[in-house]
Amino acid sequence: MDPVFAFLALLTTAGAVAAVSLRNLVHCALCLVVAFAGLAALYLQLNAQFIGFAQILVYVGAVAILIVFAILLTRGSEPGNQPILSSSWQAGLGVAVLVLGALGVAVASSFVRYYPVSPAPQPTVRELGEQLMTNYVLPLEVIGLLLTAAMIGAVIIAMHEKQGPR
Amino acid sequence: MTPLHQYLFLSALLFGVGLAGALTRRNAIIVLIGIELMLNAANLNFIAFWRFSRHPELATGLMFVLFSIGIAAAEAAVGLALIIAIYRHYRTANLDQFDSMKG
Amino acid sequence: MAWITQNLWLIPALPLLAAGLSSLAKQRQRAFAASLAIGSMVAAFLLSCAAFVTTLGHAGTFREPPVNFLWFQLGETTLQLGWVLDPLAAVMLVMVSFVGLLIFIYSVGYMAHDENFTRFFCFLALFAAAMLGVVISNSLLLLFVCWELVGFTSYMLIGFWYHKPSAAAAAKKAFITTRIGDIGFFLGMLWLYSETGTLLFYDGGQGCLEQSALTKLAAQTTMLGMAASTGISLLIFCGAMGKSGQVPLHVWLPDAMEGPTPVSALIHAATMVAAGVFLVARVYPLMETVPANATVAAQTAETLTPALSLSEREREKQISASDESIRVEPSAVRKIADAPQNVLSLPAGEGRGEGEGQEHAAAHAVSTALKLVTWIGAITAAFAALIAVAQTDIKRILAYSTVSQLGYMMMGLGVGGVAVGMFHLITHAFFKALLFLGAGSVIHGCHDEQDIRRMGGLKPFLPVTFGTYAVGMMALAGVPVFFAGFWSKDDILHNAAHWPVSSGPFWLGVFGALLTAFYMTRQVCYVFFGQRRAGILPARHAHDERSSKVHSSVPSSSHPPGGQAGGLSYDPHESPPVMTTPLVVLAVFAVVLGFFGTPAWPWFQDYISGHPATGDLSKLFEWETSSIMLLSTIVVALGLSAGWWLYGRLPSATPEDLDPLERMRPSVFQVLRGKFYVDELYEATVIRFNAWTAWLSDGLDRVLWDGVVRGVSYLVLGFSWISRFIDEYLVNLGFDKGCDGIRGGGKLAAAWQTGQVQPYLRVIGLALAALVLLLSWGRVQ
Amino acid sequence: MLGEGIIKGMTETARNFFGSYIDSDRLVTVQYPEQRLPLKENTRNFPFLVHDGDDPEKGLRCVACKICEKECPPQCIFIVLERDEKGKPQKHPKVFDLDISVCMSCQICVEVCPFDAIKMDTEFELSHDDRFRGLLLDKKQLAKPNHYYHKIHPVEAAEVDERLAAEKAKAEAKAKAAAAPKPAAGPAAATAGKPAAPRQPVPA
Amino acid sequence: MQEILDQLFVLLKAWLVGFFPLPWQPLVSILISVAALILVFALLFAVATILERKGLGRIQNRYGPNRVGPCGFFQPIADGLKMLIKEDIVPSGADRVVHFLAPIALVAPVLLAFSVLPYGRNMAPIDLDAGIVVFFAVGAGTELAVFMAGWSSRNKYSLLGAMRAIAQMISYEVPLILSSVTVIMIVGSLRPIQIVEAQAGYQGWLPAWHVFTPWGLAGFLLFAIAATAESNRSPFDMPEGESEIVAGYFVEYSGFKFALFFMGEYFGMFAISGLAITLFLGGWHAPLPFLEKSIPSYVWFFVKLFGFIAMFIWLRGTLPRLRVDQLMNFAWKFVLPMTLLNILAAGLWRFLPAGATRWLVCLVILLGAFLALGRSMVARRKWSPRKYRFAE
Repeated sequence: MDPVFAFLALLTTAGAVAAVSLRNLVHCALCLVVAFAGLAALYLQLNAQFIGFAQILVYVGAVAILIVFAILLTRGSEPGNQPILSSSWQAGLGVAVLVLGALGVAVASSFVRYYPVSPAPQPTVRELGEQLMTNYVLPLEVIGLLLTAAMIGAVIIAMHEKQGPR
Repeated sequence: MTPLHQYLFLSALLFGVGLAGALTRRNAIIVLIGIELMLNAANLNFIAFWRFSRHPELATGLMFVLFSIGIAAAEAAVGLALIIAIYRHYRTANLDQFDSMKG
Repeated sequence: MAWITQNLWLIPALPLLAAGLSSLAKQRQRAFAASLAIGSMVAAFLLSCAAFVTTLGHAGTFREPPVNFLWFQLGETTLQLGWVLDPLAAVMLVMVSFVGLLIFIYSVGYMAHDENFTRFFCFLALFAAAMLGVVISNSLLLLFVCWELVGFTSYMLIGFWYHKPSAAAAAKKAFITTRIGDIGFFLGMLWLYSETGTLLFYDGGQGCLEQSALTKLAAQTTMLGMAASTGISLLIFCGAMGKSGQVPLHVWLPDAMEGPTPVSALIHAATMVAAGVFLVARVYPLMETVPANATVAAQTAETLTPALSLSEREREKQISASDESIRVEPSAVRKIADAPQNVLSLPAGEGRGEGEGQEHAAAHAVSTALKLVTWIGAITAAFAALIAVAQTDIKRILAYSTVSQLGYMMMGLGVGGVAVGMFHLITHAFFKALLFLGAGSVIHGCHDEQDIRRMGGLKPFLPVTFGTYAVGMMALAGVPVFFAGFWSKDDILHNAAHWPVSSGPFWLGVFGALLTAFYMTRQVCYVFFGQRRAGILPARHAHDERSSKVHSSVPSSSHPPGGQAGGLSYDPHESPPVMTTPLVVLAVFAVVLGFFGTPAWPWFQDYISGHPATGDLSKLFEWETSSIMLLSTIVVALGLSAGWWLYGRLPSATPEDLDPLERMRPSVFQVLRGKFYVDELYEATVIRFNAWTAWLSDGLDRVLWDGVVRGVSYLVLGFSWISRFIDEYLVNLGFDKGCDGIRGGGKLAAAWQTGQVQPYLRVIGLALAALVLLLSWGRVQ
Repeated sequence: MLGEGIIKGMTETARNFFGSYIDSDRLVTVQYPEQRLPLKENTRNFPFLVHDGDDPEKGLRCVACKICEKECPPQCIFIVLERDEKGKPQKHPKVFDLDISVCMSCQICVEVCPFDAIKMDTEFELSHDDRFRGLLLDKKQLAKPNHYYHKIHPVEAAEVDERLAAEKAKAEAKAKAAAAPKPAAGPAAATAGKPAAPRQPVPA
Repeated sequence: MQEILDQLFVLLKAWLVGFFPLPWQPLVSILISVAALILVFALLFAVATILERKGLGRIQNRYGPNRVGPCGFFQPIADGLKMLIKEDIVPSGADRVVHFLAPIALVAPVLLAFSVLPYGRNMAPIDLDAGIVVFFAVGAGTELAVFMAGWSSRNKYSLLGAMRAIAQMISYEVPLILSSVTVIMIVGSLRPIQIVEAQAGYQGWLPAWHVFTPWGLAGFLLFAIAATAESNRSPFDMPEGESEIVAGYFVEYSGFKFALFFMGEYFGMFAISGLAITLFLGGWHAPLPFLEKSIPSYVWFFVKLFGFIAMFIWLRGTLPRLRVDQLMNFAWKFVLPMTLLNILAAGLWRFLPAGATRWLVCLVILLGAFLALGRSMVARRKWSPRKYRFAE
């Protein structure tokens, strides 16, 4: 196994596991950032430069911050020593293991194990941009609309409701 | 060069971890984190398949991931806003207590 | 065609524009509104002068070709509007715009303290626009529209101080009373339209006042043997009666004096009330049309049946005649109708000039409508003059005098034709406006006192007002030779004396002239002579005319309390120049105008009727003319001296003093003071009948229609009872079982529905695992 | 317009920047160890002990009366009276310590001292690397000669000297009177006392 | 000779790398570049601090530090030594791990950002196709570091400071990126080297820099404003706000960790100035044609960088600190609309024929927008003379 890949896989997995298992929510969020960064590095390994940096820009720069803010905003009124796992966590874990097993079996039994390694593609940002502006222009527009709608929706949902005259 | 199936295993592992987090934790934010992890696992799959595809110049996988990242950002924003709104209502982020849709 | 004829619409349009603009002005932009209104009036006046000059110097029947245009078209029905410039319109234009302009200027001073100054000028300008529109219109419809606009603005202006209940009531009264007349007008208009298919007056031979239409109308007989033309004329005259305050619709005019004095002067003396006279003058050809069967009917026993049969027969004849030549010639009509030559001649053809030659022919030719006009006018003239004798309110006296003079005008129209009536209209407009404005000045000077019993001795205080007022009074009374009223009234009397139908109107007129001289003398004596009776009664604000009493405190500061103990003592003061200047100008005209219509030089009459102006001093001394003049001089002298004898000689000392007439004949005086109880009569008859009808229809609505509706609803209720029974006991029992079963199943299913996220997510995960396993297993196989 | 104020302010600061190089008057900073501002007449920092003459041990004006020790609000003065072999108190402090890390420069000790022995110093460069010992001044460190006092507070010192001289003269006259033969005591005292009385400074 | 001088460092690196065996060479090349970057920018940091202190002093009619070394120029060394020696205090309630990681997480991304800037001809440490994206991506990482520092200190001031800093940085990241989008649009590339090359050449005496176009000038000014806010420099230094929240997110840091924060802030300033130079000011190109060959390219880059530093110092010496609401209003109601309009202007510039027309159109759009929006920012309040209720 490639040592770089092994390191990154380990980092990512460790970050992911820590992100869902730590007690302190902020630590969870920070570990999630580690996992995201590891994924971005994996993308770079896979020659997807632009996607890798976009991953950092969006996930580390925006989503992680959002999560952190949400954590800070939803903290405080709960007692400290509650169990961190939900009431039916055994069943949930069982299902998760089942899904993992199923996916593992599926990958292991598939022909991709014997898939040839093709020469590394070198997609330039320009090519991506041209694709976006030609073949994918409709999805691009739709996603722009979606982002706008989501932003407005998020603002409205999270906005404080007007109190009556005090 | 790392073969494809290793990426796929890693992706499956990440997906499993994310799913486990989403299914076992009480805190809504951690559930959201788990969902983000699953989404990223899928993204990794796409990138890996693109890298090993016969026509990488078509950039299909890249495009898909690009849009997926955009949607994930929207999803995170709306999801967190919902969590905050719900928190403001129930004064808790504990998923076990959100059951007003109980049949 | 002259430029001014093409653009005659500008004359009303300019004040209209001013009204529109000043309605947008803020309340405090007083100078803007006033200057806009006055500026537009100046422009309108200049344009009117231009129009007037255009009509001068034409011999014969002069009329600029009217400017007509299509308003709208409904299927084959077309409605045309237009305007026309003829001497009648021109002289009215000049009069209205000039008097209006003077009154506008006067209002600047009079209304200076009113907070709604801007609104006032907006209304004034709108009124002027509507009135000018009435004058120029060449379509009965356009005339009617402007006519109603005039009525509306009059309503707004009378009720200008709407916070005073009396003003609001007066406005309402004026509006409703004139509407009653307008219904007649409207019906007449519809009738005219249905008969002739056009409402244009002049349309190159196609108009409703032109020969073809008139012939058609005259030939048509309706109920009671009247010709259509007679019916239409009478209906239209109803409108004129309402607007001009003829008996029995005169009641609104005195009450309308609740409005500001310039309004009284402008609307209820000079212009609006003259609109009725103008209307009659305008449709004069229609009015004087003698029905085709009139002479026959007069000759026969005046029974209905022969007249009807005769008329039918003759119409057939006429139709056959018109078949031969589509355009009916006057001669043919004359032959058929056996009518005098001038029956269908144009209104301008009438006048004093043709009195001698065709006298006996005219005796047969006086139409029913004109007879009615004459009689109504004469009765009104005498009746209103009688009431005026006993009134005490300065403006109310003038109002009744106006009614009386309007009666003269109507009588003049009836007996003498357009020129006679119009001449009196013009002179009256000037001197009555003068009198009203003078009264306004007096009121203004006396701090809103309107009761003549509380005035007295104002001559030294109000010199200009007194001088001009005296001129106006003498003009109204008809003091010989130097005053306009004398000549115009004399003209009417002259014509009345030669009226072939009856001499009643003449004597009524003479009686009215006597009374006019009498009550005007009485008023002047009360107001200007004698000793001051003001300020003796503290409660003198019974007639609280001004809304914002800005200057009520001013005299107390500028004039320290004088000798009169206990009372509010103040000195009456002369009005500012902006108010007196119009008075002087009007006074000049009140004198000068008369000389344009003397028997010796009947320029005005000639101008209206289109004759070349002739001057013949000898006419003045013909017995025919001079006898009437002498008579009226005697009458006026009698009235004046009686007035002076009763009021000037021994002026009453206090406001409580009884009127000398009252001392002599208390009962008669009470009747006169009570205005012959016409208002009370209406109260007891018309209004009570109206209330009773309303009560009746209310009861019908409640009992009859409500009963039907309720019955239907009870029926529906009964049906619903039955259907409910079926629903509850037959249908529902069957469903209840089924519903219970479904509910049980739903409960079972709902157990899966925990409402929490994670169980759902678990199910999705399970499904995913199953799917993946299924797919990969299938592939492995 | 937006940004006008910024431009105005930037020109102002730029003028300051370049002006400070051109016009040295703009720079008001005193380069302290090299340049010093002259101290004001009334400057005071911590007390010191005045001694007359050159010997700090002998000329010390302090008589160890301990008034200042009692009056000192933060109690930063510590005095031990000197005694000779027989235990007889000498009018001299054996120990006079003053802790300037405690002293609050209130000058009460100066006010109460009847002997004008303790005065306020202007010395302020007292930093020391030993935070306990270094700031505890003993008699030797505190004693400063009278001419030093004259140097730092010339007007005040002159007044004090005058007063002391007057008192001394008065005391001498008294002593002389006492030492003179008894019969002459009355008139002598009267003659000595009379001219001495107006010379006494009026206590403020 | 001039050629050699220009490529001096490139040749030096090649020569050094040549000593190593071939498989090691990429790694060695990277290491040399990294070492050079850290060295140069650490030195620049030292110079910048002393320059700033002296410059601020002069602006306030003071001398500034003038004791250590000639004219006080060894002051940074003394400061550095002091920082190294000082005790490292960690609050007892702090989250120790995060508290320790925060300064590292702050400095590391900024150093990464340095790696994509071209410092001279052939002198970009990494030639990336998506270089500008990399810059912004790693720039986004600093926000997290700020949060870590603020949150882990368990101090209300530091948490507030961190929140302010994050809000401010996120708000100004949008106009920052949008104003650089104009350049990317016009050049058609995200490669910094290509962007610099697009600005080569002269029109007469005027270099073909983007700043000499209407959209470029507007973009540059907007970029500069956003950069000032992004690097938390005065007048946008609310996150520090000594008068309100003591020192913001690094209240609880002392010693070398504090120095790292300090350094990170300066490095951020250098990096963003470098990006501004790359995007708008022609990178390493000389301002005048005859200087292009005679003076090495990297000199020009650093001259411009010093110009930027001087500008930052000047601004800091002039402008007072804004309020938080003013800052946010300014970002969302002025800078953001202006950048959007600027993109429009740049698009028009691209498609209109060259000549006076496009100058006029772009200028009208931008000036109109500036006047309208600026009016709305300025004419918000009219202060009337103060009225006293009781004193009068």
